[in-house]
Amino acid sequence: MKVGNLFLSLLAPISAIIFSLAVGALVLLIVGIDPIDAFGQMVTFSADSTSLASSINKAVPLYVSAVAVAIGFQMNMFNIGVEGQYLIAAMFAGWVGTNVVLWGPLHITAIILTAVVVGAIWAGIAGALKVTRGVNEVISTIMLNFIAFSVIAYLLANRFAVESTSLNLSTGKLPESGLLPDLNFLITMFGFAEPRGIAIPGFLVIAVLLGIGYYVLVWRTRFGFDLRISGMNPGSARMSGVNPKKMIFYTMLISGGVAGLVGLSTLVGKLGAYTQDFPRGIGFAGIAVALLGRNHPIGMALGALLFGVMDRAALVLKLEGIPEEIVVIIQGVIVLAVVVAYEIFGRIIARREVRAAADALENLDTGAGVTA
Amino acid sequence: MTADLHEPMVEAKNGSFKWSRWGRFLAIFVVAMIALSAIQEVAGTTQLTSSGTWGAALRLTVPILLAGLGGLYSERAGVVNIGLEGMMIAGTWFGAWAGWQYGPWWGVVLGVVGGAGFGLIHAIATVTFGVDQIVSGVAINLLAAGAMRFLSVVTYTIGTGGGATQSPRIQDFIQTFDVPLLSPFLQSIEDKSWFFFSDIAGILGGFTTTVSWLTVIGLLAVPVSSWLLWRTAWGLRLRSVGENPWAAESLGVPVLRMKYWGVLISGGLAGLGGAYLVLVQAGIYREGQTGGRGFIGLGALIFGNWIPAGVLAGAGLFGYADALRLRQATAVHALLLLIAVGLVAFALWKVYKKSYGSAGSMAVFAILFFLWWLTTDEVPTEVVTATPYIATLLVLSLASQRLRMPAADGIPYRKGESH
Amino acid sequence: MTENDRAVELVDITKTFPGVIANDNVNLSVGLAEIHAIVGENGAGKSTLMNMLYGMIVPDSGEIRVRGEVEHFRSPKDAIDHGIGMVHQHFMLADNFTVLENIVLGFEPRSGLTIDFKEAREKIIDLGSRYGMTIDPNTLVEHLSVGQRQRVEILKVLFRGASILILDEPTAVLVPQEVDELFANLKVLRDNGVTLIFISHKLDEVLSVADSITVMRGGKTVANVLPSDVDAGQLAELMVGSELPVPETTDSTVTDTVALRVEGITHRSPDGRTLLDDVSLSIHNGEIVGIAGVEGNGQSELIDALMGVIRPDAGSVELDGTDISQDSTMKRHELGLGIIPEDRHRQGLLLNAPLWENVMLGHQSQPPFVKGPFIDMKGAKSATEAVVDRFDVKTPNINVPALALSGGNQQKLIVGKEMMANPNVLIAAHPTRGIDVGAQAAIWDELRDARRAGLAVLLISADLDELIGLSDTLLVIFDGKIVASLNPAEVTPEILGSYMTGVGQEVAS
Amino acid sequence: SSSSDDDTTTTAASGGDTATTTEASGDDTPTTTAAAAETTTTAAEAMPGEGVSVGMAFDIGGRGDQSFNDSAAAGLEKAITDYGIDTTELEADAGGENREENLRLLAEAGNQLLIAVGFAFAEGVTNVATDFPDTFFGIIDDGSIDLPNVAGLVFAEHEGSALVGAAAALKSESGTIGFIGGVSGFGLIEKFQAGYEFGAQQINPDIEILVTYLSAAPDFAGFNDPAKATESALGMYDEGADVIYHAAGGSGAGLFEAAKSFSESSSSKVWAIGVDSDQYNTVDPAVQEFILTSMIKRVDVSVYTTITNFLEDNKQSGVLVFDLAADGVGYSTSGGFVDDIVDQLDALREQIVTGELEVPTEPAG
Ligand SMILES: Nc1ncnc2c1ncn2[C@@H]1O[C@H](COP(=O)(O)OP(=O)(O)OP(=O)(O)O)[C@@H](O)[C@H]1O
Ligand SMILES: Nc1ncnc2c1ncn2[C@@H]1O[C@H](COP(=O)(O)OP(=O)(O)OP(=O)(O)O)[C@@H](O)[C@H]1O
Ligand SMILES: [Mg+2]
Ligand SMILES: [Mg+2]
Repeated sequence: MKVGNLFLSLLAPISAIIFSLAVGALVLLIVGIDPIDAFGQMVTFSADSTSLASSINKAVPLYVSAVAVAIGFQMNMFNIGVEGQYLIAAMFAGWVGTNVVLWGPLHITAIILTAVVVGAIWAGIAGALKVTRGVNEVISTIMLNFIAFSVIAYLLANRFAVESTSLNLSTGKLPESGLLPDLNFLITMFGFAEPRGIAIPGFLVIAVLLGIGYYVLVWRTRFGFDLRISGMNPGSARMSGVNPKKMIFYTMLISGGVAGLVGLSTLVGKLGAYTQDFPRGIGFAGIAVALLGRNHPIGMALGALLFGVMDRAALVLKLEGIPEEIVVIIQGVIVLAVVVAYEIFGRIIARREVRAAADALENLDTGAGVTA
Repeated sequence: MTADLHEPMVEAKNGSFKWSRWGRFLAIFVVAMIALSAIQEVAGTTQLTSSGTWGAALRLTVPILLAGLGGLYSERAGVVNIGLEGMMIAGTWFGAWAGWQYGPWWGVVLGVVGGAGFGLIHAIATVTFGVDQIVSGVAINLLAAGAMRFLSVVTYTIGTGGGATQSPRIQDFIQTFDVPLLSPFLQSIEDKSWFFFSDIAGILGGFTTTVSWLTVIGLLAVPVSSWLLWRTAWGLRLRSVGENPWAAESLGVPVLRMKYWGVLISGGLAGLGGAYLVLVQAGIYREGQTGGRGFIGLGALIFGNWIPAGVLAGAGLFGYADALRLRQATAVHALLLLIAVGLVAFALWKVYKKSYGSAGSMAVFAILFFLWWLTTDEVPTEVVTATPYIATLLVLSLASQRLRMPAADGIPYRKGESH
Repeated sequence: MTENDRAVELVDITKTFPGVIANDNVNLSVGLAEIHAIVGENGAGKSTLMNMLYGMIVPDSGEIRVRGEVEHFRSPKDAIDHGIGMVHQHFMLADNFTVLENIVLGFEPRSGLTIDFKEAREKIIDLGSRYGMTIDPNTLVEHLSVGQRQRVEILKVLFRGASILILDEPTAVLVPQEVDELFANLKVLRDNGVTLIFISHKLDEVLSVADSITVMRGGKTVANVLPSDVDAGQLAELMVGSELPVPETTDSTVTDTVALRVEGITHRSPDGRTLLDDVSLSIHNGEIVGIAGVEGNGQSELIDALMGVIRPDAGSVELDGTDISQDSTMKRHELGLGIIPEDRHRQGLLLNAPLWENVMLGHQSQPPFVKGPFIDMKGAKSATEAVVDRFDVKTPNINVPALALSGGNQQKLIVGKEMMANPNVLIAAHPTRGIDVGAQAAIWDELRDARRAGLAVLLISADLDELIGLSDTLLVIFDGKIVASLNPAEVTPEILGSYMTGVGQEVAS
Repeated sequence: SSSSDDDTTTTAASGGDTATTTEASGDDTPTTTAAAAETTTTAAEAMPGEGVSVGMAFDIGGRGDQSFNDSAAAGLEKAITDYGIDTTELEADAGGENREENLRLLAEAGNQLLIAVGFAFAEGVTNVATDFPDTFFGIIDDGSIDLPNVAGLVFAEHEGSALVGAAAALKSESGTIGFIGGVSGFGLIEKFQAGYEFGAQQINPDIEILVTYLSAAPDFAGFNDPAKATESALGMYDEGADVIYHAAGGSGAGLFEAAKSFSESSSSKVWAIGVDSDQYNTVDPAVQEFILTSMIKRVDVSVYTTITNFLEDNKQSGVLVFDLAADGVGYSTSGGFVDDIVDQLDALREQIVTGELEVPTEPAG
């Protein structure tokens, strides 16, 4: 029974991915490109240590973003504002990192804390508005995203950017103590070639810890229980003694705090500064990954990696003269297909559970004479 | 809030035409106009009421309005649509492509079809499969952007004057017209620079000079939507599905079909908004052209309390603020004074309503805005670009208790499974 | 009787849901212009049967005949087209619509392209005055009382010119006076040639108004009788297959210690309406205090105020002598205040969560459910096993989601987890609502046992028999005020009803 | 010099003008020949670039953006025709996250010369150039990299803008002109504005200049929102401006539409000034007549020059400034609308080239 359901749950994302690849193949066929060749190129290309490192590099921020979104999902809240939260957090973290120099580990800690706090504050605005004024968080976080862009624009140009001949406005470069070392030994120790030019980010460790922390917090602590039940049924949660307003606010704070970390793998990794062209769009992609992984820490890790691999593999398409936008289409379709698939399989599972319970009852009834 | 909570125009109450209501509107309008004229005098600009500003405001309003109305149909049918931005993007691309190939009116048609196409996807996901509506909307925004880029790569190849990120120029625009007699007459009054009268002439002039037919269509969508949704059987059924689909189902209303209608029309209107951008203003498709207008439309929808006239008010506010800053960045500065005066008026009203607490906070804000106006010469671009978003947040936080969204908005519905 | 005088015939109807045979070869025959009652326990399949007649559900097999013709309804629209209308167990109204909009929906009179509001209004007013159900068509439904809403539901059906009217438990939410009014209306309708099918659990009602009665049990029709041929006892036996259990308190166990004291609680809604007006009461250990009242007269607010879910504008709550007015809901749970909430789906359960998490609800701050900040899964699961065992919750195991349980078993789970937590004071709101007779009796036994052991209970119920039978003291709440304190041994449902509707004059003691 | 498309190239090619190299690299070579070699070879000879592979990494938008990327592509195309080089192209994805990866792929693929189109590549070029010391890099619009194998190709946009500013002032009858910037806040577009204002004031010190930016970085929507440019331009024309210069990338199309519709509805002709490429030649014929001139930023020249230098084994690192003197910037004469003021413009050009006038890079005030 259990195994059957697990199988069904896995079948959902797998069938969605297959469906999306089929859609992608169809689109390629229509414009006269051999999809087998295209996908084959992608596969071959992604199978080396550089591609692996690159994929992980892309996956780490996606994963963190997905966790931030998932925390909101756990209590039926949509933090669409991860995008704004991580950008503004990364900017402040970059600024603090160059202006406040502390002893080694303290320095990096200060940077990370800054990002967490700024992300939490920005999300906290939406939380506070929801709690005190009943403002729907979807709309307020969308608005806060745009406002964040303006704030970043103003602060970066007028306050935070260092003098430079480059047009790419940037906070100062973080000193060595503000950076995390790479983890390429993870690849080389197995005898594979050192990835070229791209490293497995040291932030991976923090991402893994984050995933574990997320799991423990949500499923193993009373706080997580309160959080989940507030999402499942606010009325029951409230009657049981949980203050849903507080939970909403805390959830937004935590989600925002995690969102603040999204940009850090880039900030304290390779880039070492917050620049005008700091990677965008990870907040929105994080929503997709959270959906793909069903808010489960391992599911999301796989989802993030899948997106990371696809992004990396897309590079080869252009080299081969194939429009790489096909990858974006496939990703979009995956997201839609996966939620549809979960919905369908979810219903099948629920129906099976109810029936199983009913069957079991029948056995009970006919079995021992259990009566009131 | 500008709009009533419940559209009470179900009927004109037993023939007693609502003079009192119109009289009140008129009085408020005149007072507001005089205040506006006075503020302009003090701030030393004429842009607040010039026909140019109002014409631009109109054009900048319409795409937001159409997106907002799109959201209206969908949400009135109980389906949240944050995929409006993606549907609008589809509208820009298809509008441009068909406009380029077959002429502007075909652009309009295909823009609508393109938007509705993504509406269809949203409907299939949310209505048929019961997928979370926000999730589907987010996915549609991602998908639409990628798909349009792909289409551009495939169609606007080198040599057409377009490319991966833009279309060739659309040869013909949607035609524009001046209202005969009225337009020149208003122009002449506006040119006289009379206090108050020229201001009114300017505003009216904006509505009567070089007006695109598509603008007319966009504006007509407001009363037509009111009529459709509140006067016809179809509209009643559509709204019933957003209020209580189980009740609707029990009365034989085809709930799923009505939801499909709502979401399809939603996509179509958002697509029309996209086509408008291309065929009235820009003359070209450009990647990223929608620039968040779909989201602002969503803001306008909430601002407008899910009522067509309210959506117009919300979209108009954003359009006006944008027009002002685009045409004369310095004029935005005068807006600070306008806001201060508006807040004072609101505070007085609150005092009259004996709500001293909010009157007090309004007064504080009024003073802050006044000081801001007094101590600065211009408003930073960054602040100005954020204005519509800040405005939406402010309205939501000040008025969210008074907003009433359709009761079953966002709640998945499955046939035969009552709550 | 000839074939022709049959308004509705349902022949060998079968319908199964996953795991349940809701209707098992059911037969039903309803004559023209008669009031036909269908009685049966919860879950007997009454609603399911009616939903099939109304086209909401398609039967797996069997035949539906309307006025002698075989029909295949695919949707309510088909049924409506054949003159069938239904008033559902749960009202089907859009709150933000006017009465008029609710009534015309789906059957809009048109003039040109628009709805002919004038004609609709006239027709509604006309129907209302003809059947004594006047109502202003322009009011928003959200402003209507329960009785008025029901009128709207009936008008909705009449507006469509229905000649066959199904009413699913129309009296469940009404007070006795309203019930009388409704029955008077039904008789007028019948005399005008309308066929009425109505579902009820309340046998007295059925006997007083029905022309013919069909009894269902366990998805089957077990009897078709005339009211003149049976009495309530016989009918009850047909329904449950055995003697109907009666709630009944044995000797008083009331002690002198006050367990819960409520002093002058007043609460207003944001728009200024008074929801609770100076409510005071006290409950001793070993006492059950019942609160009678029509739904919506402040019961929910009283519960919320006691539980700390809302903060009343004035008044205090004392538990075992300590003032808990400022304590959080969680703290009140910890201090031994238990709650069986009014609406188990909205306030008592997590339908998608496993049973053991449901049992944690309300106790998640205390052992055996937690160890420090962490959840103690082992402790929680063994506590759940204990509840399931002792309260005979029928479930395959404790990891199934709550939605897999039947309503009665869900309720037993809730009652069980609250009782097992050994509260000092239990607020029991509708503890047996919507559950079948067997489970009902079991819960009553548990309450009585706990009372004997010294538990103080505040019992809030819509079931007057339950209130009268279990309570040591009976209070009546009307319009947010306690308007009467009665001795359950002396009171009748009729007297109670008059206080509940504000007609009774006795001042609260 | 008059600068229709062909003209400028030949001028640059034959004139042997020099691009000044700043001392940033600390290299010994202060000057560089920015001109294309006179290798417009006859078909019989072997092409000098055969076997040489050049990679180009476009920024977001890539080929077909009718702007910056296209201009770079044009330089590459010309080099292919003239030298027969092999080329590989990649473009950044929509989020701009894979710039460095693209560069690295191109480097790994064995390209000897890599050209990165846009300042956003700075970080990537720095990293990849360090890892591939034997590969030579050119990066457009960035002068911040100090590596022996990187050439920063920067432009004196302010100088070119000064010329079109002067043209605007000369052509303006109302004494009011306008400037529409795409995105404020990162310094580049302000350079255009500063030069434009300076040039206009050289002609008419009292001239009124209206300025609007469509968005502020990092919101780059202002480069892609023609509708806003249209409204902004109409506002300026209403205010009496009769010439408007845009530095707003893809939004510029909106300016041209505004010029057309305003001219048609008010029956007094107003002008628009294009940017980056000779927009007279790339826009639709319907709006050509409103394009007074364009400030040309010869990204194509910079690309072509870099390739030429490379083939001549003249790998100049450091910053190569493509200024007026080097014909790296200029103005266009297509359409013939500025024929009557060419003399005045050339005089101004002369003053700037000789250093007599120094054009500011930041707007006054
Ligand atoms: N949609 C459904 N899915 C699964 N089971 C259902 C569904 N509807 C009803 N049932 C089950 O069918 C049986 C009959 O239910 P029904 O609602 O017809 O009972 P009822 O006689 O109307 O009871 P009540 O007196 O509580 O209204 C019950 O066991 C119920 O749980
Ligand atoms: N006057 C009208 N205004 C708006 N929509 C209408 C109008 N008349 C019909 N429709 C819509 O057109 C569709 C088909 O119309 P038709 O009149 O056949 O509906 P119907 O379902 O048969 O309604 P009825 O049962 O009231 O006759 C329906 O969706 C209906 O809501
Ligand atoms: Mg039932
Ligand atoms: Mg029932």
